[in-house]
This record gives sequence, C-alpha cells and structure tokens, in this order.
Amino acid sequence: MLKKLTQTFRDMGTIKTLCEAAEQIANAEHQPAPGAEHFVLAALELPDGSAARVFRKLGISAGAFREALRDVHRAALMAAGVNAEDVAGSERDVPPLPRPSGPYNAAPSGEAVLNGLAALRKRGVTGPLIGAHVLEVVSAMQHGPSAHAFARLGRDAPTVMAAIQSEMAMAA
Amino acid sequence: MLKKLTQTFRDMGTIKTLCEAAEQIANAEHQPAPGAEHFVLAALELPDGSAARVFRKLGISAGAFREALRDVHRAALMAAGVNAEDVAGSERDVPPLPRPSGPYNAAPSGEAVLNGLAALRKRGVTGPLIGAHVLEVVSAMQHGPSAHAFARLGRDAPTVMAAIQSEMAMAA
Amino acid sequence: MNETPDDASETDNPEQAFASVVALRLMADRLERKAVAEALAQGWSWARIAQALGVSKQAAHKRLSSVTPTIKT
Amino acid sequence: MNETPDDASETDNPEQAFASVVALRLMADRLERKAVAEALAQGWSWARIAQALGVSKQAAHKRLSSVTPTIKT
Repeated sequence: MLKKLTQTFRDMGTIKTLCEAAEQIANAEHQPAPGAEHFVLAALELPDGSAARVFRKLGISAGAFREALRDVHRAALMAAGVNAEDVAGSERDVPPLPRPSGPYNAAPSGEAVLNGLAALRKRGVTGPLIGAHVLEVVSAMQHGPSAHAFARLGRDAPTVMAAIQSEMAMAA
Repeated sequence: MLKKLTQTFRDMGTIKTLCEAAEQIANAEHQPAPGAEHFVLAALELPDGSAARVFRKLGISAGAFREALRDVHRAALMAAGVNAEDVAGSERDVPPLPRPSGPYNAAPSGEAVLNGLAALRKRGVTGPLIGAHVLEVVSAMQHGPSAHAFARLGRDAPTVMAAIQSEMAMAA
Repeated sequence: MNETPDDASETDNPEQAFASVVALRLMADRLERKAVAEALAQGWSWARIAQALGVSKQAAHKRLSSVTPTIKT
Repeated sequence: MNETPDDASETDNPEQAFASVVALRLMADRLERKAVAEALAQGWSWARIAQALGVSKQAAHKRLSSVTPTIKT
C-alpha cells in the first residue's frame, strides 16, 4: 500500500512536470491547450530519458519532430490552397498567449494521452511513469499531428512502436 | 392598451417570419445561426415590401446583395492567401445542415439585429415592424459582411441610410 | 464612416484581416462537413473522425452527426 | 496502419482534408490575434473588434483580451 502510494506520488510529480511542459510547448505554438503532439515533445524532456532514447533509436531528434509538426501544419494549409507566403506570414509576429491560469486544460487529444497513461496502470503496467509510456500511448493514435509528423520523418507506426517496445524491454 | 397589444402580436408574427427566413438563408450558406446579413436578405422578403423598396431606391437587387456577400467571403479568403480554385471548391458539395430544432439561435450579429429592433420601440418608433427597420439597424453596423457587401456594390453607409430614411418618410 | 475593406495591405488593415479570419473559419466548417461525408462513405468511425479533427468524440458527433456519407456516382 | 496524408487527391482523402480543417482553424486563430493587436494599436474598441469578428463583445474580450497593441517600429 505504501509502495503504491509512493508510486502514485512519484507519478503525480512526473505528470505535473509533463503537463506543464506540454502546456508551455503548446502555448509557444499559439495553441491554448496542449494536444498529444505537445505531450510527445514534453515527454522528450522528462529526466528519465526513455522517450529521448526511443527517438535516438529511431534516428530522429526532438527538433526534427518539432519541425515535422510545423511542416505538417504548413502542408495541410497548402493542401487547402493557401499559398506558401501567407502560410509563413500567419506564423510571424503572433501576439503570445497569456500565462495559463485556472484549472489545467488539455486539448481533447491531450486528454486522451492522460487517459491512456491512466489506462496503462489498469493494464498492469508497473514501475514509475516514464516518457516512453507517453510515446506508447500517442503512437497508438492512428490520426493527428503526431502520426503525420512521424510519417513525414519516414517512420511509420510499426517502426515507432518497435522502438518503444525495445526501450521498454531494456527498462524492465 | 389593446392597440399596443395588437401591435405586439402583429410584430411577433413579423419577427417570427423574419427569424425563420433568416435561419433558412443562413443554413443554405452552411451557417447554423443567422447573422445580420441573413436578416437583411430575410427583410427583403417581408410582405410589407419596404426593404425591397429601399433596395430599388439604391438600384440594387436582393440577388446582387447575396452575390456581393459571397464575393466578400471569397475576397477575404483570397486576401488570406487561398487560391481561387480552392475557394470555389470549398463551396461545392457541402453536406446540408440539419433542419433547425430546439430554441432559436441567432449568431451574435443576428442577435444584435433583434436587440436593435427592440431598441427602436424604446426610441419611440411606432407603427408595425417593417423590413426597412431591419435595414436601418443593420446599416448602423460599421463592420461585418453587410457593410462590406454594400461597399462592394458601391453603396456607402450614408447612401444606404439616406435611402432608408427616404422610405421611412414615405411610410410615415 | 465605413472604411472600404480593400484599401490597405493586409497586415495594416484590421478590417480586412478580421474578414479573412471569419472567412477562413467558414471555409473550415464547410471543408469539415465535406470531409466527414467522405470519411463516413469510406467507413470511418466517429472515433476516428474525432481523432483526425482533434476534438472529442462527443463534440464531433454533436456538431457533425447530421452529415450523411457521400454517395459515389 | 496509418495512411500517409499525401497519397490521394484532397477530396478523396479524409485524412488530408481533416488535417487541412485543423490547420485552417489554427491559422485563423493566429491571424485573429495579429489583427487584434493591430486594431488595438489603431484605437479600435472591443465593441468594434467583436463586430468585425461576428462575435459577442464578451466572447471577444474573454478570448482575446490578453493581446496588447502592436508597437510600431
């Protein structure tokens, strides 16, 4: 019981770090609430280092993933018929969002990440919450910016999942 | 008292006709809630004929105003960098909105029209509610699609207001 | 006292910029209904549609459940 | 089992179409904040900003009141 409680407390600290980082990353992209892709970038910064190791296994960097997310956004605008100049212009000199206040608010895909992390425990995953868990939950999402960014970087879902499983096996 | 009540009842019928027409017109443009511009188009169909007479004085038709609204939308997209082909494509084969149900719901600019009509009574305007009143309220709005559509048709706000006042004087 | 919407560069003309914002949102709403019709025709579930739109399944269903699948001709 | 987003025409590819919808909305949000900053710099009231955006003054203020006027350089 004490062990479970300690576990929960340790996870709470990790979750808090993760959520706050995801929010900051989303805000920097002018999105008020973090989505799954911002949780991926936040997971890469967690001190346990497991998400960063998965990315190294995949041969991609956090910066490349971040840039791929931007490219996905730009490509989606251009597919809708917006010319490149106006796409670029829309990203320049955007007034920053206010510092978050009030209750924590994730975008629906971000909420899905948090629910997915809670579900890992129910599926019997033990040990502390680590960044690779976040990648595991997000890589199971078929749609959304993260799937597009991985695809854009030439890493399909099975490849990403294999790298995550390999890291998990090493950690266990 | 009876007269005032009759007046209110008669207005209620006009308001109902106006609101339902505005909603249908908005829905046909794939907008769930009618804005001020849809109330203008609805006013032109009211049986009192006053709004239609204002448009004749201005030398414009309901069809021309409707087309000007579409042109305003298209020009705004093109100003944002969307190419003409994708602008046109976005209007084709859009699945229709469902038949409205539940409480009546106007867009904020449509609500402003309804509030403006109520305010006319407070300002001492008597007689039945007529289509020209709708034009009067909307033409006082500096911004929004209606102002842009009138400008696009080469009718500036003072010109529109003068035509409305002239119709009002004839009706009084 | 209306300003004409087309008389200045986009960045300096809030009138034009606001009109573009409104128009982009309407365009997005229309494309969304078209995409849902096509997705349903291809057998997508509402859970997939919601995930692709980054909204909750409830929100997607509430806003878009009136859309029927595109009929292929 | 992800489909690649760019492998079919826009109309037949819901994946791409949904991504465009999401991107257009984000673009609109960004342009909106830029336009508000410029409008405030030009002395627009919140009532005018709300009218130009077709939203209520309360909604405009709630969503956008953190924007400060563009500083002219």
